[in-house]
Amino acid sequence: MNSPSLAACLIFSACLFCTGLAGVLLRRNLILILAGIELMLNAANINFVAFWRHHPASDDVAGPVMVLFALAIAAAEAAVGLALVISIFRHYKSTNPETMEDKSS
Amino acid sequence: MWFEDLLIQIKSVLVLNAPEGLRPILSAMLSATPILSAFGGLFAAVTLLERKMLGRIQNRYGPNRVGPFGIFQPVADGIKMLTKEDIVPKTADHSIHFLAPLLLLLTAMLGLSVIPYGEKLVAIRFEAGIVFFFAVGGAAELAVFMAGWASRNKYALLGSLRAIAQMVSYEIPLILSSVCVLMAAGTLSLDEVAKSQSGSMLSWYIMTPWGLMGCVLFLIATLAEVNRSPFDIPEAESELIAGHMTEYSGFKYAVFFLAEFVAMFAMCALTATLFLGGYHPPLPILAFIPGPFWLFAKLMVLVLLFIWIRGTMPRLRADQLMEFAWKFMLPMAVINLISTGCWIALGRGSLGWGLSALINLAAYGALSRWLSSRPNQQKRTYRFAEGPMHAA
Amino acid sequence: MTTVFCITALTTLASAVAAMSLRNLVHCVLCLTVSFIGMAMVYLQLSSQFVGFAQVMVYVGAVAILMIFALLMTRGGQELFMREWRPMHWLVGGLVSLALLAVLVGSILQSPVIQNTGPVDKVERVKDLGQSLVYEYLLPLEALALLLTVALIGAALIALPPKQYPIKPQPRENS
Amino acid sequence: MIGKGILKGMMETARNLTGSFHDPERLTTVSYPEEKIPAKENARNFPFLVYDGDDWESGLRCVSCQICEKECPPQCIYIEKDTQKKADFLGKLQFQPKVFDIDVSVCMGCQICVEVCPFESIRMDRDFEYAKSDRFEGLLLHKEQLAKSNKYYHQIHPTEATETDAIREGKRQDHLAKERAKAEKLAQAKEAASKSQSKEPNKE
Repeated sequence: MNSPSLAACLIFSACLFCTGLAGVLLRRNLILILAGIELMLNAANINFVAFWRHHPASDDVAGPVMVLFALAIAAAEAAVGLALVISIFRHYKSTNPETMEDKSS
Repeated sequence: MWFEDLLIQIKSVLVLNAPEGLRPILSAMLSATPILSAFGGLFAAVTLLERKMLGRIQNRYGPNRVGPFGIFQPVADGIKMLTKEDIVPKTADHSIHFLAPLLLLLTAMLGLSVIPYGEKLVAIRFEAGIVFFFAVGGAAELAVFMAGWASRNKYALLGSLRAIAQMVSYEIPLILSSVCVLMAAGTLSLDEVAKSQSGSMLSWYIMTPWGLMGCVLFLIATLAEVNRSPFDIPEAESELIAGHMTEYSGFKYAVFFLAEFVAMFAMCALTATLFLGGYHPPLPILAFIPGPFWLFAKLMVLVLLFIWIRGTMPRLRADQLMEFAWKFMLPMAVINLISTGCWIALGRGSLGWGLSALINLAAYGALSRWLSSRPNQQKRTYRFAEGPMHAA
Repeated sequence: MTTVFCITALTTLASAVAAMSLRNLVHCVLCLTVSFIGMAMVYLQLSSQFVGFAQVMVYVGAVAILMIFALLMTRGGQELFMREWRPMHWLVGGLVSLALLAVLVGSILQSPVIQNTGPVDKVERVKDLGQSLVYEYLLPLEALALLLTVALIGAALIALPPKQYPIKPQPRENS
Repeated sequence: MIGKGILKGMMETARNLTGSFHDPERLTTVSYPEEKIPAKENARNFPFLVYDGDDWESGLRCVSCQICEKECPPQCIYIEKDTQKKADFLGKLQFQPKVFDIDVSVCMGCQICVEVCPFESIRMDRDFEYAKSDRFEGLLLHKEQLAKSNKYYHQIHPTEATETDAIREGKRQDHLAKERAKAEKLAQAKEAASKSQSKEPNKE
């Protein structure tokens, strides 16, 4: 099975990363900002696997292992992040980061 | 063996006579077609069998009008479903409303592709086959949500959220109870798991204490995962008017049913592969009967068990369902992992067998004692039906 | 570069762009799910099965569902961003990410790594993966287990309603 | 132990399942159009009109008093009075119904018409096979379809029919007694009159 070349994978992941970044910069909803962060994490993961795939050393599995760790961390991040979003929503009645202001003042 | 060789011969003749460019597609289609048609036929047969059996359990005959003993009832049902009007709510999200049943069917059918039907009959030989199975099974939750959300109906949304909560909760004990088999077999590939149980019935994993417990836990979680009674809260007809299927009619509704049944078959096939020796006959001398037959026989036994359970048990309340998942299934599955570890560490002999049985029995006894002593497990008194108000 | 990869990559990118720009938030999450699945297919093409399946399991089976639940629980507070359309904002944000993209692509195309290496014939074996997880990377694995436990408990605690908990069981009086 | 109750229940249903093949006690359902369970005596669903004797038109008990029409909650009875009076079983002259329709698609079987009928004319039937291909005309029952003989009434509800007969017999006896009393009174009055007539000349 012929796999995609390294350059193609890297450009693909760069595009994904920039899409995620644009989402984080432009969207005005905390959940979608989290989604953008997830996209950027995933783009980085693709790079790990692509470099592992094209590396001459045949017996190490560092790339996939790294991705597995990143997956687990991303899952933990999503869980805590979304819990935070929910508690922020409960406090401010909004998920727009721009409308949040210090209520105590 | 001869049966599998025959099938493989037929397929290779057909593929080799095709033009070069078409071969991969033709090969994939030739692998997929028998599986899909076999399970489609099984779907028709099991709908009839289920209604017949439920009828017998409830002192009825079941369908007996269309054809002798009602055997053409599935055909009549199919014609009825196909000719019904397909109604889509005006405010529904049309594309998602259309995609949801197809996605659900897709996830159910993809699971069938990694089941080993015989020593050489595996549609896709993945090294991490069981991970694939659970991964595509996880996408079913998304399909259910799409169906419920796209309908723009409160009942549908509530039903789908309940379904997702239930499926997510029961996925954990499901995977944990299958992990004990993977530990014992030392592989993630389903055909390796089936191969490790060759020989007589005694080498099936259900014959060990952890295997028995794992099988029971797996079956219970399967019931919840495919929304079968008594865990059919998502489609509770009497309270949620069929949950996420409320706004579906005609053919799409039939597709939902097909998906549910195919998911059930896939889960039963997985149970048979993991715990009941897969395509191996119960006795070595019966090996002249081909492997697919044995797998389907085991699958049918499990399906009959499911129908029997459906005919027996009432529906669980939503909170009881969650409590059962998190307070009984999850600890029991984790303890079962420990007992599997003991069995493997003690050399898979009788000593390990005894210790494993001891751990499981002690855990089961302690858990059931703890659960049944909890205040919400006491006998309920119904204030208005049997309380002092009623007496007065 | 094969056609299969092209199709997958384009679908993934298109759905990622859709996920970041659609108005309806549920559509956004569904598109995001499609792009997660596309990434899993890219992993499969890079011959690393287990990672691809784990990706589907974690992202489609868990993260997407979690996002949908969060979305439905924070309804009523969702501002549709098109309503407050600010061209300057979008221009600046878009330019920043496009500039980053240009820098990244330029450096990728210039780097000596992509000239030197062709694809190596290797397949990820699940057994190797597992062995290296429990021998080589045992400490990170344990740390990860701890992290996941903490995240589970922490997420549950953060998302709990602040006042109503612990819910006192109402004494069941016989009236 | 968790699961004991489940196993018990499963055993019960398994007994039902296997028993349904040999034990008639466990298969109480019958295949309906081919075999029917004999109806219970008190089974009732729609009203019908009772007539005495053999000719339904002359023996109809109904006198078109229209009480049932007024009392019917879903208003499914429609009655038109005839223009001429006929003698009823007591010999009184009464109006007979020219039109008596019951729309059984509307009727809810409440039996209020039976309760209020002072002439024991309307009673409940137990025939339930009313399925028709025409749901408007076919389910609107006319006088000739509704009229059923007292013999039929005895067949379907023997106890009740006997009671009804007893009531009617009582009414007839009362009527006869009244007639007799009237006749006696009349006779007495006549006698008295004739006596007084005969006395009168004596007086003078």
